[in-house]
This record gives sequence, C-alpha cells and structure tokens, in this order.
Amino acid sequence: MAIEIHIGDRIANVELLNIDGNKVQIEIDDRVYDVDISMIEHGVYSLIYQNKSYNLELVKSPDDSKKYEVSTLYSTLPVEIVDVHRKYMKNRQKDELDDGQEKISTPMPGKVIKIPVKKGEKIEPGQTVIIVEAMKMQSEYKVKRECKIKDILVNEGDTVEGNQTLVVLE
Amino acid sequence: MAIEIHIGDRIANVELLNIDGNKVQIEIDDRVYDVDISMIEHGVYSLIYQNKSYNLELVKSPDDSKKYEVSTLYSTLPVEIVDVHRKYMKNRQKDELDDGQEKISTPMPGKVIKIPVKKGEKIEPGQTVIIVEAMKMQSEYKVKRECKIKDILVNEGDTVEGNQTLVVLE
Amino acid sequence: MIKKILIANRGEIAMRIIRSAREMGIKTVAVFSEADRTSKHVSFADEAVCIGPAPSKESYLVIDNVIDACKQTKADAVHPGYGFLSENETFAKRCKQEKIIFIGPKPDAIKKMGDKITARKTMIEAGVPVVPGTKENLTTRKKAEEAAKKIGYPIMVKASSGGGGKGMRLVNSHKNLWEAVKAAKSEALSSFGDDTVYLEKYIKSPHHIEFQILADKFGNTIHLCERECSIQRRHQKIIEETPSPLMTPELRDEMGQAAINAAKSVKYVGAGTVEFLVDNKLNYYFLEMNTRLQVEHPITEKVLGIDLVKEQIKIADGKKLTHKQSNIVQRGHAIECRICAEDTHNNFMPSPGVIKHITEPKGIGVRVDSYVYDGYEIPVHYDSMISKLIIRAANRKYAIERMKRVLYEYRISGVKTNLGFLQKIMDIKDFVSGKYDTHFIEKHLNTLLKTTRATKVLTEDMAIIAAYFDYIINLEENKPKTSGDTRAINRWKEFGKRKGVLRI
Amino acid sequence: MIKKILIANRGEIAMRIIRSAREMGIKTVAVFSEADRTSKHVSFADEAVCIGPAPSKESYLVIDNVIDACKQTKADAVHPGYGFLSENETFAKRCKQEKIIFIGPKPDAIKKMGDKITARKTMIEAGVPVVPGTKENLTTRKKAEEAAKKIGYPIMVKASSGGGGKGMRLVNSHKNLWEAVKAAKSEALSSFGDDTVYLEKYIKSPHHIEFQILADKFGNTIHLCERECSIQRRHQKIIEETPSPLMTPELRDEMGQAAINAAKSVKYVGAGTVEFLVDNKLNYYFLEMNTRLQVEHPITEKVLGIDLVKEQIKIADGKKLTHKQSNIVQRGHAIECRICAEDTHNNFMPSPGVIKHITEPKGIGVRVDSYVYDGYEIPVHYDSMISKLIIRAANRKYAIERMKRVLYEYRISGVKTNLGFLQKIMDIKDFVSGKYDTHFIEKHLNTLLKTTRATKVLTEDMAIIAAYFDYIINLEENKPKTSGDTRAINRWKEFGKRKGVLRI
Repeated sequence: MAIEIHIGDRIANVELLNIDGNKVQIEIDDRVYDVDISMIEHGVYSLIYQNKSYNLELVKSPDDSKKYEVSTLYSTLPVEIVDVHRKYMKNRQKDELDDGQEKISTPMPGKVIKIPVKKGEKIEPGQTVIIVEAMKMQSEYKVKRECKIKDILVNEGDTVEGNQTLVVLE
Repeated sequence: MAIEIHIGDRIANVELLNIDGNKVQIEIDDRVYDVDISMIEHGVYSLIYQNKSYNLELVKSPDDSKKYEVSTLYSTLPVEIVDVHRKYMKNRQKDELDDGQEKISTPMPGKVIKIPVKKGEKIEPGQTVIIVEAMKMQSEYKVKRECKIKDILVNEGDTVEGNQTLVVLE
Repeated sequence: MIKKILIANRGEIAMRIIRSAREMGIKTVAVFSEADRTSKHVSFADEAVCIGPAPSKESYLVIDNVIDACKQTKADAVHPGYGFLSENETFAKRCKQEKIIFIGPKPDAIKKMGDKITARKTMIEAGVPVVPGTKENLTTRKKAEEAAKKIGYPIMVKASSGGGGKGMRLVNSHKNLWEAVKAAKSEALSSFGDDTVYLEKYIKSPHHIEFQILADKFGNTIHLCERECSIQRRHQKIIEETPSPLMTPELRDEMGQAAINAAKSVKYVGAGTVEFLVDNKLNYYFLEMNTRLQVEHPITEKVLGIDLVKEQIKIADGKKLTHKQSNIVQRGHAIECRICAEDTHNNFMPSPGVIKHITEPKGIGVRVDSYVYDGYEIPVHYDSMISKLIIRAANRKYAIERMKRVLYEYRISGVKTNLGFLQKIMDIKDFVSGKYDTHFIEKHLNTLLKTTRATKVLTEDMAIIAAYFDYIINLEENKPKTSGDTRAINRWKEFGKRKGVLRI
Repeated sequence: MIKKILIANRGEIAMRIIRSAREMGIKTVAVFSEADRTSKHVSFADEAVCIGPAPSKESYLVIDNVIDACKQTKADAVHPGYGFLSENETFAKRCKQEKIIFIGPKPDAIKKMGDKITARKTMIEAGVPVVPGTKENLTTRKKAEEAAKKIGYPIMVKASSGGGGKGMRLVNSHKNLWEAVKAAKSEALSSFGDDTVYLEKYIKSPHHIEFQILADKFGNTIHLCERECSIQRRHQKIIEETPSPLMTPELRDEMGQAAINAAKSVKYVGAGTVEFLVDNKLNYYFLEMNTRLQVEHPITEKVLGIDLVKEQIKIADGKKLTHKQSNIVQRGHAIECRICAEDTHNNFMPSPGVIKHITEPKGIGVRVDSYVYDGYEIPVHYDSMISKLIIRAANRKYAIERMKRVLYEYRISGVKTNLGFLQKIMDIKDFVSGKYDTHFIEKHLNTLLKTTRATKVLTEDMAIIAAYFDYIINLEENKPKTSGDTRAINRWKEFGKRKGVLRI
C-alpha cells in the first residue's frame, strides 16, 4: 500500500519496494529510486543516490509526529505524512478555517502587556485585542472580522506559552 | 538507607537527606552538602555549591550502569555505585583474580595477525600467545605464568572486538 | 593585580570574557537570573551567583545584587560586557565606592557620552565634526523653526537620552516640524524619563562607520581602525565588516585621529567605540561614542590579531598599552553575521524556543561566539541574538565566499533563525560590490524575503525518502523494545538488518 | 578551470579540502570505504562513491578504484590529501594519462624526493646542506666501516625508502656497525621491499624544523616560513608551532632560501615541505621533502592568513602565485596539538571505539579541524588522529596560555585520548621556555605519565553527587513511563518537581 506524503503544495505517492541493509528501493509517483540511506546522528540522514550525496536534517513537529521540517544544504522543506485519518482531519480543519478566526494565540512565548477589551465586548475588524511582549519587542494582535469576545483566558502580566489560546472569539 | 559509592580507592557513604526542585541536601561520610544541581545536556551536570560552579560530564560504562567516568575541568575520576549484590560480586571477583591469568583478551578491536601457539601446547612465562594489530600498530600478548593453552577462540586474520576473549589458558 | 572578575552579563559575551580571563589565570564569577540556571556561562565560570528573578529589571539590572555577588565571592573586578549595566554611570560610581575595579571608563566619561547633547558640545569643542544641528533643548516653536531653517530640510528630531530608534522623527518640511518635535518629546519622556530633544541635519545615504579605541591610564590613546556597520534592520546591526569598502587610507588616518580626539576629550580609559555617519562624498560626522565593548568587536580582533578583552583587563589593571599606532595594520578582511532567533518574514519578530540540534560551521578562518547548545531553551526575557558568526579571509571577495560557505554549514533546528536571510544578503549585488548604506535592508527587502528558489524535484524526493524512513523508524520505536540499546543510530542498524520487503 | 575535485582521502583532511573547494565554487566528490559510510566527509561532499572494503589496501590505496570514481563522477581534478596515495608516483602518472589534474607536483619530483639516497644526491648538487654521510647503498662490510670511520660515531643507519622510524638503527661504535646494517637491511626489505641503506652522522639534540614551500608552474617559488615539529612520540609529531623558538630572522632567510633551492632542484610545483634537522649550534641539514600538504599546515595558515588548499588549487589550475616573498611575514604565534584516540599510559596504543559526547573548544583564536561527532564509531582500520586543535595568539606566551585553556575546554568521552597528556606538556618548563628538541617526550615521559595531581575531596564529593543522581534518574527511567517526553532534560525536570524526601 502506498502512502501519501505532502511536501509544500505537492502531494506525492510513496511506496517502499525493497529494503536490504542500507540500500532501499522506493517509488515516488512514477519514479523508482535506488538509494543508500544512513542515519548519521539522531535526526540527520545521509542519502546517496546516483553518487549524489544528500545530507538531510529532520525536525519533527513537537505536536505532531507526522509533520517534519527537512533541511537540505540550501533550503528547508515542510513535509507531512498523510494517512486516511489525517486526510479526514485535514478536510475538516479546512472547513473550520473557512468559518473565520475563532481564537487569538501567539506563535511564541511571552508576557501579556495589555488586554484593551473585556469579556462580552463587541469589537470591530482591525481592533487590538491583546498586546504581548517577547524579547523586548511588543506585538499587537488584532481581529479580522466583527465579533464578540467570548472569553479571555489570561491576565495582564501573565507569562504565556507559544500557541496558547489567549482570547476566544465568537 | 545510605549507599556506598567508590571513587578510586576511596569508599564513601552517601545518603540523600532532602530534595526540593534543583536544591538537594546530601550527606557524604560526615559532611552535609546543600547543592544546586541541574542537568544541562544529556550526561552533563552543573552543580553549584557555596557559589563554586562544577561542570561534570558523566560517561556510563557501556557494560555496567553502575560504573561511571566523571570528568571535571581538570581530571577524570572513576566512580562506582555499590549495592549489596555488587559487594558480593566484587569479593568473589577478587578471589578469582588471585588465581592468576585465565584468558588473553585485547582491550580494543583489531585484527589477529599471528597465533604462534597451538591448542594443548605448554608454554613458558613471557611467551607470546597472540599478535593483534589495530590502527597500524601491532601488540604482542604474552603469558605471565607457566601454563597450557586450553582453547584458541579465534583464527589468524580474524577481526576481533574489544575485550573479546581470544585464548583460554589453564 | 586583578585576581577574580565578576561578569555582570549573560550569553555569548559572558562566555567570551571568561575565556580570555581564564587564559590570563584570572578566576571568573558568573551571575545569573532564575531563568538562566542552565545557561552555559553559569557552568562555564569558576563560580556562579543567582542575582534574582527572570526579568532583567529584577536581576541583571539591579546594582545592589551585582555588588552583593562581588562581595560574596570576593571578586576584585567587574566586567559589564555590553548592554545591561555597561553604560550605567551610577554602577561605575558604585563600583568605585566599593573598591571594585570597573573594567571600563571613568563614570564621568560614561556620563558625558551618554547624553547626546552634552556629547555633541564636547565634540564641537574638541574639533570633531558633528552633524549640523542644534546644541540646546528645543523649548519653543519659534526657536525650533529658526534653527531648522538654518540647517535646511530634511531634518532629524532626536532625543538627547535616546537610543535604538526611539524618540526619533524625520521631518521633510517646515509645516510638520513642531508636531514632530512634540511627538518626539512625548516618546522620549515615556521611554527615557527625559524630554530633551534636538535637531540634526538628515544625512542622505548614510554609512555607519565606527572606530575602535584603546586608551590606557597614562593618556596613551590609539585607534584600531574601523568597522563598517551599515547593514541594519530595525535600527540594529546584523552584519559588520572591516575594512569598510568605503574607506581610503587617508580617510582612515583622518577619522582615526578624530576618534582619538573624541576619546581624549573625555579622558577616556579602556576600550571604546566612536561611531560616525559618513555620506557618499566621504564627509564624516560624529554620531555617538559607546563607552564599552561592542558586539562586533571580534572582526577587529580577526584582522589585527589582538585580544580586546585581554587589553581591557590589562588597562584596568593599570598596565601601559603595548601596541603602537604605527603597528596597527589590518590584515585581510573580516565579516560578522549576527545569528538571531527571529522570524524574518514576520517583521523580524523574536522566535524563542527549544534548540533541537545545532551544527556549527568549522574550518579555516571561522570563529563562532555562541552560548546555546542542543536542548537549550532560549529564554523569552532577553535578547534574540544567539550566536555571532565571524570569518576572516585574505581579501573581501574570499571573505564573502567564506561567509556563504559557513552560513550554509550552520544548521540550527527547533527555532526560526535569520540564517536564510543572511545567506541571501551574501548574493545581493550591492553587497558583493560593497556599494551599500544604512538603507540596504529596506531597499532589498522584497528580494530578501522572497521564498527560497524552487527546489528541484529530485531534492524534494530525497527529503520525502528521509521523512518516510524517520516516520517508519519511529513507528517501530513505539512498539515494545526487543533491545536495550536506545541509541537511535543502533536502532537504525537493527532496522536495516531485516532484509526483504516491508509493507505498511 | 577546475570544476569538480575528487578527494582521494578521508577524515579531517577530506573535510578541510571540501571547505576550501566549496568556497571557490568547485564541486566535490568524496570516496569512502565500506567502513566509512557514516564518516562525515561522505555526507559533507556534493557526491560520494564507495571504493571498496574497509582495509586501505582494498579501497583508499587502490589506484584503479579512485580513477574509476573520477570517471563516474566526471571529476576533473584529484586532491590526494596526506598519506594514502599522496606521495605515490604511479598514481600521479596515472592521473596524467587519464587527463585528470593531480593537485600536487609532477611524478618526477615525487620520485626524486621519495627515494632518500636520490634526494640526498640532488640536494648536494643543489648546494643544500645534508647530514654528512654516504651517497651509495652499503654492500660490503669493508665499505661500510671505511665510510663510518670518515663520518665519525655515533652514526645512523637509514633505509633509503624508509619512513616512520622503520629501517633505522643508531650505532655507537665500530663493533656494532655491520650487525646494525644487516638488521636495517632486513627490516627495510620486509617493510618497503627495498634493502638499500646508507649512513648518516647522528645529530645530537636535533630539532625538527620544516619550511613550507609554494611554487607555481612558471617557476615562481617562495617559502612560507618554518614550523617547529620537535615534539614527537613514536617518531610522529604531536605538537607543532610557528615561529620556532630556535629561529632567528637571519637563519629563517637562509634556511628559507635553502628550501626554495631544494624545491627548484626538482622543478617542484604546488605546496610542499622541506624538512631539516637543526642542531643546538644552529647548523641545519636537509632531512627530506614531503611532496604534499602536511598535517600541520594550519599553523602556517594562522600566522600568515593564507589558505594553503586554495593556493594548491589555484596553482594546479595554472594560475600565477599572487604572494611575494617580501610580503610573507608571520604575525603572532600558532600552535597545533594532534588529538589522538590513544592510551598514553599504554605505549600510546590506539584506542578506537564509539565517541559518546564531544565538547569542542571555541572562542578567539581557535580552530578545530576534526571529523568526528557524537555517536561516531572510530574505525580500527585507519589512523588514530581524530582532531587537530590549532590556536593563534599575539605572542608565544599568550599562545601557550590559550592552548592550555582550549585543551581543558575540549572534552571527548567514550574513548581514551591524549588530551590529558597534551595538557601536561603545556606545563613542562622546557616547553614553556621553548628549550626542547626531539628527545623532549622521552626526557619528560615520567612526569608526563604521572597520574593527575590529587583531586580535592570537595571535587570528588561533587562527582559522587552527580553520579548518584544520574544513577537514580536512570532507575526512574527504567520504570514504566508516565510521560511521552523522552528528552533527558525534561525527565530531569519532572524528577526535580517531586518535592520531599526520597529514600532508596
């Protein structure tokens, strides 16, 4: 059975044909590769294909064992292993995203400087909901659509984690 | 209950008195230490005791999870955790050693160059039993006492592991 | 003789200072906040003292706590590094009172150079060119408009206590002047507690060029040539080089002498840096003097072969300078890149987190001054600079080639960094030809932010294969273990031993 | 123009060559034996070709396999590094036949310098001083005894094809001479397949000093000053420095000119090294010429700021030398230590194995040329040198202080290394004062092998505490897991969270 692997926008069908020590045969879409693959350090792979040497470093997403960032010498590629369950989830998530912004979170840890809104308040597109400071730099988080503050989960002065939900919208 | 820890020739009695986050209180022989201990990288510990900063790197013996080599900035110390079972074994081992040399092994991997003796042969003290080459350097292994070659476990040209028994004496 | 130095700092600069002190046989004391217990400078120093909670204002900036740590450990000298208390007159004074040697200039020099209007006046008296502008605080609209007319537009409004781009306004014409002055005053008051502002002529296409100074306690003052620091983002330098592509031997002598005069005018002692703005016609103007070691000091060390921290310590110890101006000659070319944990595509927003794996570049001509390690969590409380990559080569062309090589050799995973952004700068024609000013990043931002050139399908496929196997090995790993060996590499070997076809 | 270089080598020197080639925009091809699949040079190069099984004789030394790899990858040049095929005349010839550029001298120069008797004759003709001795093979007892009488005892018997101390005998008097000649002949025959031996006067207290040479295809030949290589164990250098503590500017000029004459006498092209013996009265004698890059070349790079591999490639590409003799001036002082996986207490026996953890020294003036990494298994088939530690500082005193600092900063666990042995050398008075010759290690061996000074009880107790906790954490670890996080550092944090008293 082939599995699906996404790399950026591209969707590739991958099937392992044969494995013999470090030498593997693998089919990606219509191409068959005979590759010599070796793990050098933890998460660092050396591949040799037709004498070309590839040194690839993989970083697994901390939240998701099927998502990787793969670094080559010159670029970093987002790679995702997709199975049936994952496919269903992806479609569902897409639907949700279409509904619009549901929460405010920050991509990195920091400290809440100011929350200029209150629970239950109705706000306009572009209005600032929360200001978070990290490493001496302040960032304002604004809403994209007209909405209501359903809940505020943090207080001014709080230290917050990356990707933590700070404010829930409705 | 206190446990025994050997460091070189010294035998120390160690008892953990209290632990609170990174701060621990521990008694070694008659001295009580309040130490701030933190693991920095895997196997690398930072200890702060009375403002002195100790950066200690631990290497566990591959064969024995109770034996360590501990490196400080200026020296490397052999440390061994000793429990009741281990104590019994140590005494037993000592008795065996007193009986004299029972086997020939090499401390490192290499290639067997020559075996100038035969199984069953009686040999004199100082006689060479096997020659092993590693990294371009040849080493001769000799016996210390008059004995008989009980068994030869390898052939000329063989590649051998470190600490592998090569020749058994009787 | 200094016997024990307390380093009132953290990060790479604390490591750098410990190294030189250790070479001199001097003991070192690290101080750390509660967020920095696992920072490398703590375990690297001979002693370590916790001086308070995570926020700088409660630890690294608390003079009493630093002084206490000195007393506890009997440190006889303090090195302030850069940032934090390094340009704090009160701290320098306090050290003097407590009979602790402050490795830096006298409090009076810090004070005079810390206030921009005072510095301007002092420079004018010393005959050092300054940007045409006012010498007094602007209090009335009339005075401001008259002064502006004399100087000519465009004009910069600047806060006297300012720094880092705060309290600055660019004014293009008469009608916006007073509004800009008021806005700058209000920003300066809230940021620095001082609403003193002044006017300066706006220099078009400015180059930011600075001169390193060394001065001993006997009045011997030399300059150690220039550093070109025009590559900046958010008013912060990210790439520095020496020699400056703009420099001529004559101009170096002239500006170097001006820098020496600037230092002498405040009886400067120690290592310091005089910053100038230089326009395309090679007119130069005093901008400010940094009365401490600079982040970018290693490029000077690379081309001169001099250890600046050792020089600082020797000067603080009352030794005479051993270098003569005539022996100071740059050899080859050096470049520094500041590696920051930041999201270049999101206005260079800091991106702290846990470093997963680092591969640092090595080989000929490379120096990496860093403090992070595999598994280290970059704290959110401090600066986003995690490392400085410094290279030297025989000439500028080779230096750029080397910097490209080492930027690609450098791998940091787990956090976002500006490595890719820096790599692209090395390919921009204006940088390669050395024709750039402080507008460089702004001018080329679109090119620099463009997504990396399309990767070849073949490379993509190799990335897919690696991810595929890592995924499978991890699936295997989560099954009950058959072997006690937990080293990933051996798990891999075991995995590889199974010949035949594997189906999932 | 060279577009792709195949590196017919492994280890640190392969990495070093790839780095400079990459900076020049030249593609690189690694070759590897089956034992070296996970060696760093394989994944670091742009391409990689397996050339045979683990033993060198079946891989790195097989000319056909290396040439095949060139053809497969269309490499237009070969860099041989040091060792392996680097001084193999047949290989150099073969490359020429196959129209692959051999980055090194012409086969004829390799041949002339490879045979010691031929080299001696050539030097005598070129007016380069050689150690007094014979020019012909010794065939009869009578001839040997007559020649020895002329030279005067003590005398060295040496194999013409010899190297690494093999086929060498020291003779103190007449009566042992012929026996020594016969023994040397027999050893030389079995080691090198050639029983030609000759006599040389034995130099007391010899210093081993070598000169780096660069020569282009147009007859321009310069020297790049000396390297002092007298610190040797088992006839192999372990510490090198430049300038030599013995050198004077006049002697440097004279010996440098002799080295240039030596190179010119064989129409040398590329980078090469002329080795001399120097006695305490500063008499110098040609010893041999190495027709390749030396292990210790980086100390020359450090004090001159020149990239020798780039120079080699440019010369092979037919470029003219851009450096002039008058511009070659050493700046500061550089030292190299060779870090070997060896048991210094067991006759320096190699100690291969798996490297558990490495902490490489960093900071100002440090260069580490290595190829090993955490988890790497050092193969038993090749050399025991795993790394070269090179530092530079403003003068010799600072250089020794720096080398001490970085030797203590360097940590390699899992295998035995000579780091502790090297640390002790830095403390030996004769080394610190620069008064040493090739007998240094022999003379100080007892001191060097003494067990490290007694550790304080306090330090021991800290080691006990660390081991105690590591043991307990590991006990916890082997219990069923409560958390999915396998990072040791987080396990530690979880462990620390449990307040209260723990009893075992």
